[in-house]
Amino acid sequence: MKKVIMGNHALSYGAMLSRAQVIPAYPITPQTQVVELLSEMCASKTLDAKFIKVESEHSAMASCISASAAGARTFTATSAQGLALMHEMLHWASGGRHPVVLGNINRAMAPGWSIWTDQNDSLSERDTGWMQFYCSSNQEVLDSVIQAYKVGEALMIPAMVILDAFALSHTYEVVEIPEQDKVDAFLPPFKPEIRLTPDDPHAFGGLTGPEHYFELRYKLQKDMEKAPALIEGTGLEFERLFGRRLGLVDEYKCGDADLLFVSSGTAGYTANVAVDLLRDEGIKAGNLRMRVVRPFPFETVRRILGKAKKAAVVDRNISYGHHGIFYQEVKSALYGVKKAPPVFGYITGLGGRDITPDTFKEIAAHALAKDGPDEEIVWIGVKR
Amino acid sequence: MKKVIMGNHALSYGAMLSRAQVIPAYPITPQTQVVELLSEMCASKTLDAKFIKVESEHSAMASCISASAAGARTFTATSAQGLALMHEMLHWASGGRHPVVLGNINRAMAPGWSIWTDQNDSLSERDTGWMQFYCSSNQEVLDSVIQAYKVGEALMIPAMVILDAFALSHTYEVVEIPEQDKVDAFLPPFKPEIRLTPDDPHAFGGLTGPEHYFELRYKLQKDMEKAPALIEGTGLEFERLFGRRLGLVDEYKCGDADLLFVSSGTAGYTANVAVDLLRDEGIKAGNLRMRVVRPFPFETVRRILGKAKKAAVVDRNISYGHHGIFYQEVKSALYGVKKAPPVFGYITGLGGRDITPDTFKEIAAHALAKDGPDEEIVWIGVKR
Amino acid sequence: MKEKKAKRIVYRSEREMPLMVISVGSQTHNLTGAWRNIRPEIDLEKCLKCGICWKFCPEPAIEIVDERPVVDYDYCKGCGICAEECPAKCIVMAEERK
Amino acid sequence: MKEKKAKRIVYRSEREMPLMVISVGSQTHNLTGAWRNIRPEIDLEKCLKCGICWKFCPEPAIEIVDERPVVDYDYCKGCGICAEECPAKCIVMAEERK
Amino acid sequence: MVEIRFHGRGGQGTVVASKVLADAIAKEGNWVQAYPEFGVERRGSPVVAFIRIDDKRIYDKSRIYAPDHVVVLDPTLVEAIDITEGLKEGGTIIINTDRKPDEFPFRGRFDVRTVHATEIAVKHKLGNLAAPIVNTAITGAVVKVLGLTKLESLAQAIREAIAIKPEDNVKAAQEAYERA
Amino acid sequence: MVEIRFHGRGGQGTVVASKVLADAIAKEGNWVQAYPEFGVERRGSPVVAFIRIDDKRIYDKSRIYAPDHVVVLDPTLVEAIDITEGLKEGGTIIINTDRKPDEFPFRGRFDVRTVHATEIAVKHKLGNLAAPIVNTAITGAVVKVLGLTKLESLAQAIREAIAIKPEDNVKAAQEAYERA
Amino acid sequence: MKKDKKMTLTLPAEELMSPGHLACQGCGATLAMRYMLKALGQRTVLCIPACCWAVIDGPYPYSCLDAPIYHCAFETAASTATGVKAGLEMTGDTETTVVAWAGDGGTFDIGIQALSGAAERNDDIIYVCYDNEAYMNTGIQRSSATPYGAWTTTTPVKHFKDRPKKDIVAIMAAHRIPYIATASVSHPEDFVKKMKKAKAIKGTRFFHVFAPCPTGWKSRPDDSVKLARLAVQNAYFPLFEIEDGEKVTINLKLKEKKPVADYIRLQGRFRHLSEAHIAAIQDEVDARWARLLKSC
Amino acid sequence: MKKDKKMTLTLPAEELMSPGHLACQGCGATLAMRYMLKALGQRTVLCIPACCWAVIDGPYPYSCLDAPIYHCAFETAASTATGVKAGLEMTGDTETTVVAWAGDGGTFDIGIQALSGAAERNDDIIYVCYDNEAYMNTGIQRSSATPYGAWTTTTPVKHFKDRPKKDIVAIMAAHRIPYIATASVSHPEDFVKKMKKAKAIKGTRFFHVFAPCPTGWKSRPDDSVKLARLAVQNAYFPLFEIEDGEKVTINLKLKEKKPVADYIRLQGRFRHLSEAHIAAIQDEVDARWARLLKSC
Ligand SMILES: Cc1ncc(C[n+]2csc(CCOP(=O)(O)OP(=O)(O)O)c2C)c(N)n1
Ligand SMILES: Cc1ncc(C[n+]2csc(CCOP(=O)(O)OP(=O)(O)O)c2C)c(N)n1
Ligand code: SF4
Ligand code: SF4
Ligand code: SF4
Ligand code: SF4
Ligand code: SF4
Ligand code: SF4
Ligand SMILES: [Mg+2]
Ligand SMILES: [Mg+2]
Repeated sequence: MKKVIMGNHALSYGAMLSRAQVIPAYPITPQTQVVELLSEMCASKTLDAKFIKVESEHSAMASCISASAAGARTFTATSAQGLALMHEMLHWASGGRHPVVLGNINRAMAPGWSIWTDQNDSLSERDTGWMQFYCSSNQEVLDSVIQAYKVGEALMIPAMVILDAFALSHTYEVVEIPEQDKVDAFLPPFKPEIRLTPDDPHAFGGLTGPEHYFELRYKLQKDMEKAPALIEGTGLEFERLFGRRLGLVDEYKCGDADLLFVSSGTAGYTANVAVDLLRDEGIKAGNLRMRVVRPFPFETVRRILGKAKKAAVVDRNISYGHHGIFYQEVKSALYGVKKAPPVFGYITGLGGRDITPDTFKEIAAHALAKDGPDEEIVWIGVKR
Repeated sequence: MKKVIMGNHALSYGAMLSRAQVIPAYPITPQTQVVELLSEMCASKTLDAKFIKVESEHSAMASCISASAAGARTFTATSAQGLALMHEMLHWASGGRHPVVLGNINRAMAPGWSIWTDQNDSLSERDTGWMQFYCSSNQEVLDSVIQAYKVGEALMIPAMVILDAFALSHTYEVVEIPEQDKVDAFLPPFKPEIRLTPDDPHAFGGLTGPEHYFELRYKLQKDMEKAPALIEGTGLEFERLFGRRLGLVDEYKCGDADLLFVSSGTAGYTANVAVDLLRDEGIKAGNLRMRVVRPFPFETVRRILGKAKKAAVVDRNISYGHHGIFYQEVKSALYGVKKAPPVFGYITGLGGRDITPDTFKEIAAHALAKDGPDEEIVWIGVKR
Repeated sequence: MKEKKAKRIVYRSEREMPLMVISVGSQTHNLTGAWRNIRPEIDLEKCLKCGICWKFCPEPAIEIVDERPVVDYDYCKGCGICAEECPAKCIVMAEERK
Repeated sequence: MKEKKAKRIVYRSEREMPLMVISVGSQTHNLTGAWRNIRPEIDLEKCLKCGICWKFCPEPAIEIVDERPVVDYDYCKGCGICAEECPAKCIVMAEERK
Repeated sequence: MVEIRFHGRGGQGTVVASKVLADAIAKEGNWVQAYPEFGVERRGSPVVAFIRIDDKRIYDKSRIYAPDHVVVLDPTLVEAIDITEGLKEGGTIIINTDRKPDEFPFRGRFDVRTVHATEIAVKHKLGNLAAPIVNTAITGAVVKVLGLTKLESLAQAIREAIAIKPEDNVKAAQEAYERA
Repeated sequence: MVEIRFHGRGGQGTVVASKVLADAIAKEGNWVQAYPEFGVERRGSPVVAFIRIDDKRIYDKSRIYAPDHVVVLDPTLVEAIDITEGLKEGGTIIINTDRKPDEFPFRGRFDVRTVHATEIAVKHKLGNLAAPIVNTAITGAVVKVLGLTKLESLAQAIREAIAIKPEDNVKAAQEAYERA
Repeated sequence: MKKDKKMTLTLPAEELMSPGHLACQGCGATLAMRYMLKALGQRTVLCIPACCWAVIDGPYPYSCLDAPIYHCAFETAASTATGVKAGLEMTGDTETTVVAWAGDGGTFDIGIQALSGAAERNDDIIYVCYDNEAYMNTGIQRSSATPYGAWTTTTPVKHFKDRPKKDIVAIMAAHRIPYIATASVSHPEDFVKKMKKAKAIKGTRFFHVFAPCPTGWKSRPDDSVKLARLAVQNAYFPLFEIEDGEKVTINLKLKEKKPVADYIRLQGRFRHLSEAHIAAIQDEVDARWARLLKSC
Repeated sequence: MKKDKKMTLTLPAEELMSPGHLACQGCGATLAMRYMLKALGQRTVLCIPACCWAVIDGPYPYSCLDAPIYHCAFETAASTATGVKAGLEMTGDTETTVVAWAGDGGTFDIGIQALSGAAERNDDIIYVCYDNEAYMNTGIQRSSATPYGAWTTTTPVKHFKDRPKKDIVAIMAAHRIPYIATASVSHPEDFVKKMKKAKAIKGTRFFHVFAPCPTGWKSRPDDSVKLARLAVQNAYFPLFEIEDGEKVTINLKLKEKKPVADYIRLQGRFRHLSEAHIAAIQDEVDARWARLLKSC
C-alpha cells in the first residue's frame, strides 16, 4: 500500500512491521512523531508491544538493553541530546551484544540549542560499536528498520537508522508500506540463543578481567566484519520480496565519473540533482552515497573511489580538531590503494544550513579547479 | 620538590597548583584518589576551592560548565563509564566555549565490567570538541594539567588530560612538584572576557537557527586549529620556567628509523624499551609517541612519518566496524603525502591486557616481514 | 532594561559574532503584533485603573502611560486575558481587518 | 545449585568463550579459605543446634550435616560472626598456623 | 516540477493542508514532497509549509526558495508579512478572503485568486467564526485553480487524514472547489 | 634494574609498604616505580604489590612477571598461595615469620630470610596481635637484606607517609633492620 | 474615566521581561517568569534547561530578559545552578540570587536526580518548576506531572493518563530543605511575596508554580488566568508553604472548595472524560486536600 | 551435644548463593542477598548495577548466585529491571520476579532518577537498596546515605559529613507506591517474611536494607550482625513497612531505645566525634523516631 507519510512515521511503521515488542522512548524534537504514533499504535493494539514512558533517554536505552537481554525485540528513537545522553548505554548495548534498533533523527548538538540537522550527534557515536544506516528517503527509512533487525539479530549487534531533521523527519513522501505477512516471512521472531531467564540462569556482564575482555571485544569486531556481506545479502533478499534494493552504498552515475561526490543523508540525494546539472554542463560527475558507515564499507569504497579521477567528500559534520568525519574515514580507507584519486574535503550545512544543488556545484567548481587539496578543510557556505 | 606520587595524585597536584576554584566530582575506580586528595586539600584549605559532591558525573560536568561560565577555573576527573555519562555535557563544554579541564583515567568500557585500561572511553569522545592530552608518566600528568589550562583558556576550549588505569593512575613515580609561585607566573588567573554575571547580562546558549550555528562552530574549529602552535609554544615557555618540555608528540630515535612505532599512553613509553632492544639487534626502530590527539597534529605527523620507511601504529582501542583509531587517523593524515610509508595497524591491550616490550617486538617482526599491510587489522596478543 | 523596539541584528560574517553563543540584543525587534487576529480595545471611560490588565498580560503589552493602561499593538498577541480579567469589562476583543 | 567446588575455567581461545559476557561456572572454584587468618572451631558438645551460626554466615560456609553445624574451611574467611553470634559461645576463633 | 508555499498561523493546520494536498496528488501517481517550515511553531505565530511536485522521483531535498505558487490561509497575514517573498513572476496567489483579487497591491505582478474559505468552513461547522478550521476548504480551491489532481482524489485524501468530521471537511473542499 | 614483589592481605597496607620503599629509594636519586596488583582488593584476600628500581629513567610500564625478590608480609600466605611464582632462580624471599628460613620448602632454590615483623610491630604498638600493622616494620628488613637505600632515607620516607604514630613506625623499621 | 485616580499596581513596577518573546498567546509560563523577576530583581542569574522557556526567551543573539541566563541541558537545571552559585562565589560575588527555572518535565522526570542531589547538599539556589503538566515544548507529551485523565500525544484518548500526578512537593519535603512553596499565576501577589521571602533564606528553596498552557491543554488563551484561579479555588492546586520539610502553612484557606468539574470542562485535554472519571478526580483532590490539612 | 535434637532453621533451607564469592570478611551486604534469595526463590531475575555486589558475585565467567543476573550500568538498576520485566512479559513469562538490587549510592544518588521514574509508572519490580552508607566498591566515598558525622575518604575527619542522611524511605513514600519496607541483616526472619509479602504484591515495591560494612565502617568483621541489631534497637534504623505511601506499620516496637553511642563507638568511621556530636546524633534519631510513631 502506498501512503504519503513523514520520515518519522516511516520509523514507526518500520518498528510496527518488525513487530517490536518493547518500546521505551522519550520525546525530543524532531523525533516526537515517532513515539507519538507508536504510543497510539500500542494504545489501539495495532501493535502488540509494551510502550514504556521512561523519564529520560538514558533509561530508554537501559530498558531496551535489558528487555533485549530478556529476549524481546526492542525499538526506540531519539535525536541529538537524547542520543548523547544514551552514550554510556550505547557502548553497553554493543558490548553486551543486544541487537536493539534505534531511530535517530540527525540534529545539531547544543549549545546553542538547535533543532536543525547535522550529523554530529550520530557520528560522534561512531566508536560505540553500533551499525549505522544513513537514509535519504522515507522509503529507505522504513525498509532500513526492517533490515536492521534482520542483520542486527543475526550478528547480535545493535543498529541505528538515521535520518535528517526536518528534511526527512518532517517531510512527507510517498512510501510503499509492505504487507505484514511478507515482512514476517522476511524477518522471523527474535530468538536469541542466550537470554536472561531463570530457566537457564547466567550472570550477564560481570567483572571481566584482562584475561578475557580482549577476546570478547575481538569477537564483536569479527562479527562487525561479517556485516558488510550480510547487509548486501539481506538487501538482495529484501529486493526479491519487495522489489527494492538497498546496499552498503548507493551509486549514482559513478561508473564513468571524473568527479565523484561522496555524500550521505538527504544531501546524498540532493547531490544526484547536482550530478545531472553538472552533466548537462558537460562535467562527468557522479555521486557515491554512503548508506552504511558502521561497519565502514572498506572494499566498496576502495573499489568505487579507486577508479575515480577526483573525489569530493561532503561532510555535514566535523570532528573538531580534525576533519569532516567522512573525509577522514574515506582517506583512511583509500590509504595505500594504488592510483587512488586526490580527495577533497568539504564541510557544509552544519546546524541546518541548507544544502542545495548549488552547494554541490560550488564544490565541484572548487575541486575541478585544483590538482589536489591544498587546505585541510574547505568550508562551503559559511559567512566569513 | 621531588615526591614519589601516584598518577592520580599527579592530577590532584596539577589542579591544586593551577588553583582550580570549583571542583565538582564523582568517584569511580580507578580515579578515586584524585578526588579523595582534592577533597582533603579543600577540607584542609591547602586549596581554596569549592568541592561539590555531586550525585553523578553528568552533574559534575554540568556544574563545571556553569561554574566556568560564571568565571571560575574548574576541574574534574573521571573514567570510562563516568566519562561516557558526561558525553552530552562534553559536547556542551566545547560548544559553549568553557575551558574546563578534566582528568580521565583510561579504563575499558563495560560490559563486562572492567576497571583495567584501554583507550576506548576517551577516544570515543574524540568528536566532542575537546583537546586530548595522553600522558606517559606522572610528571607529564602534572605538567599537562597546568598546560591544559593555559592553552584551553587562551582558546576557550576544554581539555582532557588522560592517563592509563593502574599502569599510571596507581603507579608511584618520582615527580618534581613545581613551586606555586612559578606556576602562578606561568598561569595567570582565569579572566574570561564574557561571563555570566548580572553586571553584564547575556543569555548563554539560546536557540540558534541555521543562520548562525554554522559560523559559531566554524569559530570553534578555527580556534582548534590554532592549538597545535599554541601547545608547542606553551611547551617552550614551560621549559624555560621548569626545565621540562612537552610538545604535540614525543620522538624517540625517529630520525633515522626504518620502522617507526606510533604509540601513546604508557605503551608509548614501553615502546622506547622495545626500540632499544631492537636497535641492539640491529634493527633501526623508532617511536613516535602521540601526546596530543585533538587537535590532531597533522603537520608534525606528516613531517615525521613522511620520512619513515615503515610505520606500525599500535592501538589500545578500536572503532568497531572500522580500525584502531590512531591507525585510522594517521592514515588519513598521511593520505596524499608523497612518499608516505606503508602503515600497519595493530590492536592490542584491550581491557587491560598487558603491553610489554615483547608486544612491540612481535609487532616489529610482523611489520618487517611484509612489504605493506595485507590485513585491515593485525591483532596482537588475542587468544585465537 | 534593554532598548525598546530594538533592531534586528544582521551578522554578515562570523567575525562580527561573539565567540560564545550569547545574546547581545533584545527580542523587542520581534513585533508579535503580527500574531494577533483579534485586538483588545480599552474603553478608558469605564476603566477603574485597577491595573489588573497590566498585571495579567503575558507579553507584557500593556503599559501604564499617564496613569492609564495602553496596549502596545506592536506586541499584543491578542490572547484576550486582559479582556477576560478586567473587572470593569471595559476591554473588548475586536476582529482584526481581514 | 551449581556444582559444588567447581573447577576453574580456562579458555585457550576466543572460540571457546560464549558470545556474550555471561557466567557459565560457579564461584566455588575460588577457595576463599585462603583469606582466613583466624579459624572458627565449634565445640559441638556445647552446641544448642539453634542454627544461628548457619543463619549469619555471610559466605555461607557453615553447612548443616547430620543435624549439626560444620564449617567448610575451604571457604570460611574467618570473619568471626558465627563465634560472636553463637548463643552458647561454643565457637572459638583460633589462630591459623603461621 | 511545481513548488507551492502555504502561509497560515500556528494552530490553523497549515501543515495538514499541505500534507492532504500532497496525498491527493500522490494518488494520481505523481511524486510529491510536503514539509513544514523547519522551525518552532507557536499558537498564533505566522507559519509556512511547502509542497514540491514532479512526475519523476524527487531527489532534491533542499528547501524551496522560489515557489511557483503561494496559498494564504489567513487573510490577516497579507498585511503582517511579505507573502510574495521569492514567488516567481506571474505565480499564482490563492488567498482565503472575502475581498476581491484586485484589492491586493501585488495584483499586477502575480495572478491573485481569492476564495472565502472561512465562510465555507463556518458554514460546514468546521470550527467557529473566532477559530474557523479552513485548512481543508482551501485545498479545494487550490486543486481547482492549479489543477494538480482530481477533486475525487482530494476528497479521498481528506477522508483518510481527518479523523473528526471527515465528510464535512470533504464538503467544504468541494464547495471551495466550486467557488474558486 | 631490580624488581620486587610484595605479598600481603587486603587491609594490611601492602601497597603502602611498596610505596614507602619506593620513596626511600628515590631519596638516593634512583628512578623507581611502585604499583599494586591491578585488581579488586578485599579485606582479607591475598594481594600483591611491586616495585621496579633502576639508575636511569624507567620507560617500561609493563607489569613485573619475573621479580628478583619477593617479600611476604603475612606468613599464612606461604601455604595459601604460591609466593615463588615467576621468581628468578636464586632470588631472595623475605618472610615475616617466627620460623627459621630452613623450615621453608623452597629454601634450596631461593635465598630465604625471615624476620618476625609481627612481633616487632606489636612491641611498638602498631596494631594488636589479632591485627598487627607490619608494613613499615618489614621495609626495614628489606632495606637491610637488599641494601636498596639507606636506613635514614627509609626513616624519612616513613615519617612523610605515615600520619599515625610515625616515630613508632620508624622505630619498628629500625628494629627490623637490625634483626633482619 | 476618573482622570485623577492613580493606577493601583499590586506588583513591583520594574519590568525585567520585554515583549517580543516567543510564547504562545495566553501562556501561563510567561506570566510566571514575569512575576518571579519582579520579586527577585535584576541581580539574578537564571539557569533554564530545555523547556518552552528555552524558546520563549528568543533565539540567538537575542533575549527577552534583562537578567543573565544560562540555557542549560534539559536534565541539568539544578546542577547548572549549583555550578553558577559556586562559580560566582569563588569569583567574589556572594550576593546574586541563582535560580534554576525548569518545566515539569525537566523537574519531575529527567531533572529530578540533579534536583535531589542539590537538595541533599542544600545548595544555595532557588529552584522554580513552572508546571504546565506535560512536555509542551516538544508538542504535548505526558510527563509525570500530567494529571490523571489527561490526553497528551503519548497518552492518547484511547489510553489516557492512568497514573496520578507525581507529588513533587511531597518528594521535596522529604528532602527537608529549608523552604518549599506552591504558587499560581492567578495569584501574583502571593507569588511575589513568597519569592521575596525565599530570596532571604539560604539553602535550597523550591517553588512549584501552576502555569496553564492553552496550547497543551486545548483551552482558550483568554482562560489561562481563570483556569489557574479555579485550580487554586477547588484545591486542585492549593497554595501553601513548607519550611524545613515540616512546618506547613496554607496561604489561601478555602472555606468551600469549588467543584473540580468546572475546571476540567474548560479544557480540551479532558474532553473524553466521563462523569465517573471526573468524580474520581474530585475524590483524589479531596483526599489530597484532607492530607494537606492534616499535615499543618 | 544432644545428638537427637533437630537443628532449628528459622529461614528457608534453600541456598541460592554459594561460597567462593568476593565479599570482604563479615560483609553485611552478602547476608542481605542470601536472605532475599531465600525468600524469593530461584525464579527471580536480579538487576545489579555497579556496587560491591557487582564484584562479590564473581568475575566472568563465574557467578556465585543460582539466579540469573543482569549486571547493569550504575545508574540503571530500576530502568534495567523495568526492561527485564517488560521483556519477560512480552516473551510469555509473567511469573518471574524481577529485582533491582543496588547499593545506597546507586539508589540515593546516581540511580534515583530511574527509580523515581519506575515508581511513578508503578512498574512491576522489587527494588532493594542494601545500604552500607557510602560508596564502598570504589573505596569508601560519601554518598547521600552517609550519616551525619561519618568519616569517608571524601568527608575527611577535618570536614566530616555535615549533612544528614537522605530520607529515601520518605521520598519513596511520597511516590505512593504499593509497598515499602525497611529490613536489617540482624533480623533475617522479619526480612524474609516481608520479602515474601512483597513478592505477592503487584507494582513497585521498595526495600531499604541495613547492611553493615566492616571495611567501610572501620568496624570489626565479627561485629557486623551486632551493629545491625543495635541500629534496629536504638531506632537508628527502625523496622517498618509503608503500604500505598500511607499505612505505616512498625514491625519491631521498641519499648526502650538503646543509646546510639553504643553503636557509634564500635565504628572507626565515627572515632573523631565528640560527646556533643554524638548527643546531636541521638537527638536526630529521637526526632526521626517520634516522626515515625506519629505517622502510624
Ligand atoms: C536529553 C534531552 N531529551 C529530550 C529533550 C527534548 N525536550 C526539550 S524540551 C522538552 C519538554 C520539556 O517539558 P517541560 O520540562 O515540562 O517544559 P515545557 O516544554 O512544558 O515548558 C523535551 C522533551 C532535550 N532537549 N534533551
Ligand atoms: C557512571 C558511573 N560512575 C561511577 C561508577 C563507579 N562506581 C562503581 S560502584 C560505585 C559505588 C557504589 O556505591 P553503592 O551504590 O553505595 O554500593 P556499594 O559499593 O557501597 O556496595 C561507584 C561510584 C560507575 N561504575 N559508573
Ligand atoms: S490581548 Fe493578551 S497580549 Fe494583548 S494586551 Fe491583552 S493580555 Fe496582553
Ligand atoms: S483591568 Fe480594566 S478596569 Fe482595570 S485597569 Fe485594566 S482596563 Fe482598567
Ligand atoms: S568465621 Fe565467618 S566465614 Fe567462617 S564460618 Fe564463621 S561466619 Fe562463616
Ligand atoms: S550458633 Fe552455636 S549453638 Fe547455635 S548451632 Fe551454631 S554452634 Fe550450635
Ligand atoms: S506551549 Fe504552552 S507553555 Fe509553551 S509557550 Fe505555548 S502556551 Fe506557553
Ligand atoms: S566493602 Fe563492605 S559492602 Fe563491600 S564487600 Fe566489603 S564489606 Fe561488603
Ligand atoms: Mg511542561
Ligand atoms: Mg554503599
